[in-house]
Amino acid sequence: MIIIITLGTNVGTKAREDGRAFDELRNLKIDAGVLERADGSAYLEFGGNKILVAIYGPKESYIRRLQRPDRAVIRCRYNMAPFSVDDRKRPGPDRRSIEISKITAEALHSSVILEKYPRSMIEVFIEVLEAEGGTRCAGITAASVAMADAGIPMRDMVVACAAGKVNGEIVLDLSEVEDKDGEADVPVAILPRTGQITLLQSDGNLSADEFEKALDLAIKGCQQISEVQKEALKNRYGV
Amino acid sequence: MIIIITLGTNVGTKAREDGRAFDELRNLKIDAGVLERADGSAYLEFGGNKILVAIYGPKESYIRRLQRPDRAVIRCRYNMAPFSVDDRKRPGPDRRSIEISKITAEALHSSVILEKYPRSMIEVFIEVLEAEGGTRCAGITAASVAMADAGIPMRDMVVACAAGKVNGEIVLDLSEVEDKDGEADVPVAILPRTGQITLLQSDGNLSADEFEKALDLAIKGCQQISEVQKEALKNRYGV
Amino acid sequence: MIIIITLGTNVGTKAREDGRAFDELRNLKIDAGVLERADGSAYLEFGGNKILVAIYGPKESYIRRLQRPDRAVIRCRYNMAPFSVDDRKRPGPDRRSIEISKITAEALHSSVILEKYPRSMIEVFIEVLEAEGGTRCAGITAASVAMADAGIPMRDMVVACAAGKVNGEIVLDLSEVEDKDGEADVPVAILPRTGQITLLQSDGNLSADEFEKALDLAIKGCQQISEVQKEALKNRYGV
Amino acid sequence: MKIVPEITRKSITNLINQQERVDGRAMDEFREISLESGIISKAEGSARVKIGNTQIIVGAKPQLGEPFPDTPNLGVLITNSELLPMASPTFEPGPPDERSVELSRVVDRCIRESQMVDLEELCIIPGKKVWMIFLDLHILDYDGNLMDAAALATVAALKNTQIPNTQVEDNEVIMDQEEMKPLPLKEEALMCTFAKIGDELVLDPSLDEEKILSARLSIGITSSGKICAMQKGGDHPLTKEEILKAVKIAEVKTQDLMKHLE
Amino acid sequence: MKIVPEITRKSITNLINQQERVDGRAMDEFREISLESGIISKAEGSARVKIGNTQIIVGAKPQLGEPFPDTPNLGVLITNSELLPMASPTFEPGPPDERSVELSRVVDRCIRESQMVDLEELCIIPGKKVWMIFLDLHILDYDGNLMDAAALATVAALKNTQIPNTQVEDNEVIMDQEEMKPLPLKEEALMCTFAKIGDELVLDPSLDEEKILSARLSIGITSSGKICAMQKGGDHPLTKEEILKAVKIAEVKTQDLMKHLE
Amino acid sequence: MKIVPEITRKSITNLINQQERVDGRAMDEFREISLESGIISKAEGSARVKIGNTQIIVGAKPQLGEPFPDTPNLGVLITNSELLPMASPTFEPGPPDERSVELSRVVDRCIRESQMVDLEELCIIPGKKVWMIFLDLHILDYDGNLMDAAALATVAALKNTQIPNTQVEDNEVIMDQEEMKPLPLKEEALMCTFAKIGDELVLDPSLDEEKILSARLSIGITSSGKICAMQKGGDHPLTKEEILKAVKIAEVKTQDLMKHLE
Repeated sequence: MIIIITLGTNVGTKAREDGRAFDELRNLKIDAGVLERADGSAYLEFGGNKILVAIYGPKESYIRRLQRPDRAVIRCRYNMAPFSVDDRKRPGPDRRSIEISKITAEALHSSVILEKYPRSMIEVFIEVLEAEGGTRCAGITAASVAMADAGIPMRDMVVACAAGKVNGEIVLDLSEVEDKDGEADVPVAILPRTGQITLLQSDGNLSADEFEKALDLAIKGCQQISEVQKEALKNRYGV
Repeated sequence: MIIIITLGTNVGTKAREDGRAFDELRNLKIDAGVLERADGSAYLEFGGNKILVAIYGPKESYIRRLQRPDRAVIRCRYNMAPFSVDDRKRPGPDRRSIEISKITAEALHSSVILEKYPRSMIEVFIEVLEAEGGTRCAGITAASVAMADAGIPMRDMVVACAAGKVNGEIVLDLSEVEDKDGEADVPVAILPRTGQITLLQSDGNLSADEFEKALDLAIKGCQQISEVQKEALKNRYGV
Repeated sequence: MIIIITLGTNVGTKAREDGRAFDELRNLKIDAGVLERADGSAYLEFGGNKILVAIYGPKESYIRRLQRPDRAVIRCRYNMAPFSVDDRKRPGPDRRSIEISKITAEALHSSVILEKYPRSMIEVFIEVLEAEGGTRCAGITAASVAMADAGIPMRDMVVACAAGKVNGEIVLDLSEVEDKDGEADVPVAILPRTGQITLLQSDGNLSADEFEKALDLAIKGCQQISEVQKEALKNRYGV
Repeated sequence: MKIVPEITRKSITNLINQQERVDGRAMDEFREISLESGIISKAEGSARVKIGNTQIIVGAKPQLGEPFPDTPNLGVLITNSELLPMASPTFEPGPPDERSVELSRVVDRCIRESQMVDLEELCIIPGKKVWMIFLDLHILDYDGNLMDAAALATVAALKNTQIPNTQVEDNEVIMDQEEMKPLPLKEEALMCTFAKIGDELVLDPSLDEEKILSARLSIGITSSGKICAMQKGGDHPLTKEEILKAVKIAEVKTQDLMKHLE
Repeated sequence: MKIVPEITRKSITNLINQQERVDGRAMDEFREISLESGIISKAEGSARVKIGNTQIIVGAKPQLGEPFPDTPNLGVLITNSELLPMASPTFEPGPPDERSVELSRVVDRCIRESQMVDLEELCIIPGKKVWMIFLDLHILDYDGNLMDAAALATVAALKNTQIPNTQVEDNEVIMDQEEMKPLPLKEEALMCTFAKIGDELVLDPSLDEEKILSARLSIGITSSGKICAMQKGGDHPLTKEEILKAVKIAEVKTQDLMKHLE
Repeated sequence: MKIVPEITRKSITNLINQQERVDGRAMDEFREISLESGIISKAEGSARVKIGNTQIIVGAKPQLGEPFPDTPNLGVLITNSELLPMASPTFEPGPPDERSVELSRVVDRCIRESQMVDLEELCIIPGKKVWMIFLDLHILDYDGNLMDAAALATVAALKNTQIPNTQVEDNEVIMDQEEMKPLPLKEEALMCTFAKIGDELVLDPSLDEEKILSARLSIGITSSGKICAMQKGGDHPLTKEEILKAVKIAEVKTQDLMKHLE
């Protein structure tokens, strides 16, 4: 493998494998309204990640024990295509996807005006078509756009991004290689209007200071991505 | 293995492994009403195949989403006994049996006067006790007899038989060896009164002419088997 | 492995591996009311066995097809912890635990005044935390204490104990080693007030005389254990 | 769940309390039994048993496999039963339920503890290769007393089973499918099942009797008269006297049953 | 279950009986088709196909494995399809249901029987190591006629598939991920699906047409014009004449479809 | 789903907004904690932890196995949790649900990222044989805050774990069950969990508090003070300030918790 050393914009930071600055996001593209059958949908490419999200609902909850008398519930299914990773993934949920589905639903919860739809259900299907590090954040970002595309009333559009520690440096938006070889990964989702945090994980070893730095950096990344989300909806609806 | 070359009736055809003429069926025997608990049943031996079918219903559909307001539905479960094949088959449905169950239910559908039983369900259980090529057709043939034995009103009695291509020849009713070594297999089910086709598959390589020839041959086979079905009911009910 | 030959009380019997007399139980300890959330609970140590039982109910039966219009039903789940045996046991039910769950529910049935709770359900959860021979009997014994702790009205407290044949002798309460190397094992549960038998199995080779002897010995063992059950409730409730 | 009209329950019970049964049998009488062996050509062993209208086919299939780590010198028996939905409106497709598991485990214990199959003879390379005998109990029609029918069919299938000759060369097993030999068998064992109804025990309960029994007792007895398996079922108790009485009857009846195996 | 308002059913049927379709297509006309290959970098082969709004991605991934015992010299194809719940409100998460199983099995037979993939070339060490090609059909948007879209996407993905070069040294397989070669392919085969509605057959049924069809017929045809797969579906019969007519149309239309592969 | 009467919700919340808790604890105070190690003789490592009425047993069992292909020199940790139905009326039998999966995955990350277990020392033959340590978290009584109880019990079980000595001769592993040695451990790490209720964060939420929390934050900290794991839960957000405040408290409280391990 050849390590590409790019100088260019990397002012004041150690080189990252793909030449990005410490606070630089990978290329990002979001399209809203890409599926026919779903009530809302979005397609996102983020570095090597390719993610498709469909929303169904609000509709009557067919799982009675999940019904809430005063609001809708969000059900999420994060799924990786068998061909999305180097070694074929067996179809069906595994422990990782079950956990991500849970925290994704929680991350989206406070952004949606669920009280408008008592006893109903909103289903979020996240398909990772190709994975290259950071799929859970990319899934959340795309899910918000799909939710808006479905016309579901929202307080804000949740947006997610990770920061982490790689080669001793706190950097934004870890690629697959950085995630694997790095020291820590901190995925964060926020409500951009208030800056409140709706998803937070940390995996790896960080001092309290490093953690705070990573958290700040991730929040900045979220704010940049938030603009791309809005752009996607503008492109679709001309709003 | 010794190949038995019989001359006898094989006029004008290449010899088949078991000495049959190209348009000759294997030995066939059908008995109706062989089980106590089922509402209808039939037992069939066809060459080395041994097949038992039970019918339950029409009865209230316990699977609500399968209910139809204007008619009964047919549910079929085709199952091979673990000891029915050379290498023990693991119990439970596999992909092959799921597909056969689906197309068997579809093959039987138009023969039964389902409109008489709205919201209800007819269950067809096909057990392959021993398999020697052609079990899906044999199962359909036996299922029709069992359906009649259950006293369910029918427009006609569906009957099934395969034809195929073996050693370059179009032949009727492939045995297990012929199915395995042959070039193509075409299972067909018909409504004998009208000649209409309710099941059709083709597996292997055939020219359009060969396909038509195989289809014609299978239909002829079906008509012969239809007589044995009627005989079975006559033996049981003296009609 | 060193075989410890104890003489002491083994009057008139061949030595058992752990030095017990032929009619001697292992050390037994029962505590009632050990869990917070369950409606009733008990913890039992019997030789090397450590067993925890929880009771939930009587409560509305959520499985409609198990409802009985005139009484409650008992559902039992016997489960071994993965770490309870030498080679880690995979989590989840296996055939052995399914059978034991069934006969445990049957063994408890006639002791409980089920008619008081039509359409409802009593759930018995038996967790084997450590297993050293005789867990099914120990589970039943503990379950009765937990049932009493739950305040469920009972006719009697079922108690269970095994006898068996080891080295040609009929002995009481087989340890794990005796069960494995022995000739036969006869688990028995009784209603101590009437001496009636609610669970009986026999596994191994016994003459009719040996079987009767084993049955008598097991019943005697049950009666001794019954006293410890009562003691446990007295310790808990001062009755 | 099995709900029986109260009037049926009463009439059957009253008859039995007068030592009579609905179908005219004696308290300790089996229904008509038929047994055919070798009915499935593709199975190395097979048998069909009918007791009354209850009908079971058992197929035996040997397969090369590894022994269990704790018994490196013994072949393996694996008993599986399928309560086919065709056999009863109360049987459902899917993984074996507790009735099915109990049936196969009790039959398995009866066979295993009687030491009928010489498992040592089924070892080919100790610790590495042994014969595994898969016994599949296929329940086709359920009209009561599966246990005794299953045990009889299983033993008949085992007696009918052929396994290929094997030779070991350079740690490789050479299997000769042309030269088959019978499974090495020792004792035989069969089961007798009793139902307690009213104050009586009846042998070989029919479906109607099973539905109203208060307790069930199945007893496995070997050809040399040893008790090799026992299983009580049912929600209600038995007395010690009832159990010992059932053992006595089973000792006699098992020898009768064994005639079907000849 | 798919319930269609009677009025929709009637209007579609009436149109078709007059040789017209709701979307203006001819009886034997496909909707717009688009095909992109190589869209998933991590898959050794991939393609996305849209037929109308129906959208499918197929990924192909080779993996070293063991051959089946009865074909020791052949590589292995494994076809799996996921009717993703995102694709339709009627698709549910969980193990493949009968629709999904039928879809992947029919596509698998079409590929297999056309002998498109040279399975012998996929054998590395006979009886020990072969390439297994996993074909995963990911259904993203369901607007009718999955069968033809799936076959087209699968063939395109296979044509796009690269496998690593392998060498065998001392019975060990050395795989060179740097040096990839295309999958060894021979013939091609695609499928055409017809729906019987009213008295007519229509090609490439849309979702609304599928919901009211009385019978369905899918026909797989190779580049050399052989029929390699056929599958009737639906609850109602077809006549022999209808089947032969469909074969004739499919022979022509398959050659048109093949242009998308170039 | 957890429905709490509005009045309970309000009374707990009001108290907490006044810096008080129903059970009289301080905002940053754990309930009573007890820990016993080595309670299961058949497990090579075990511990029981009670925090308040929450009760968990963790058993550790080593087993020989193969390493993951991408880490051929490392042993394997496998963490599994069972939310036993005995522990709560809301826990159901069956495969682990999302709560159970989250619990075991977060505890696993805390242990793994702290590099507590020296996985290199668990490698026996690189690429072939390593120790796999199965950690089974058995939840017996659920009265809130499973996370911290599970982490504490898991670390205690690991500290209590013995593995057999192994030697490699001719590529065969010889295991000496008589000579056991402690698991090679480095750092320790434990978790502190906070619930946001009203406007406040409370440490170690009881069940009643968990039922009404708006957000949850679990923080894993090593003996050397590093943050090794973090997991937010709950449907509502946290502010950055709340998170940093929780980290500060956790840094102190973890060191207190570690005393239970001595």
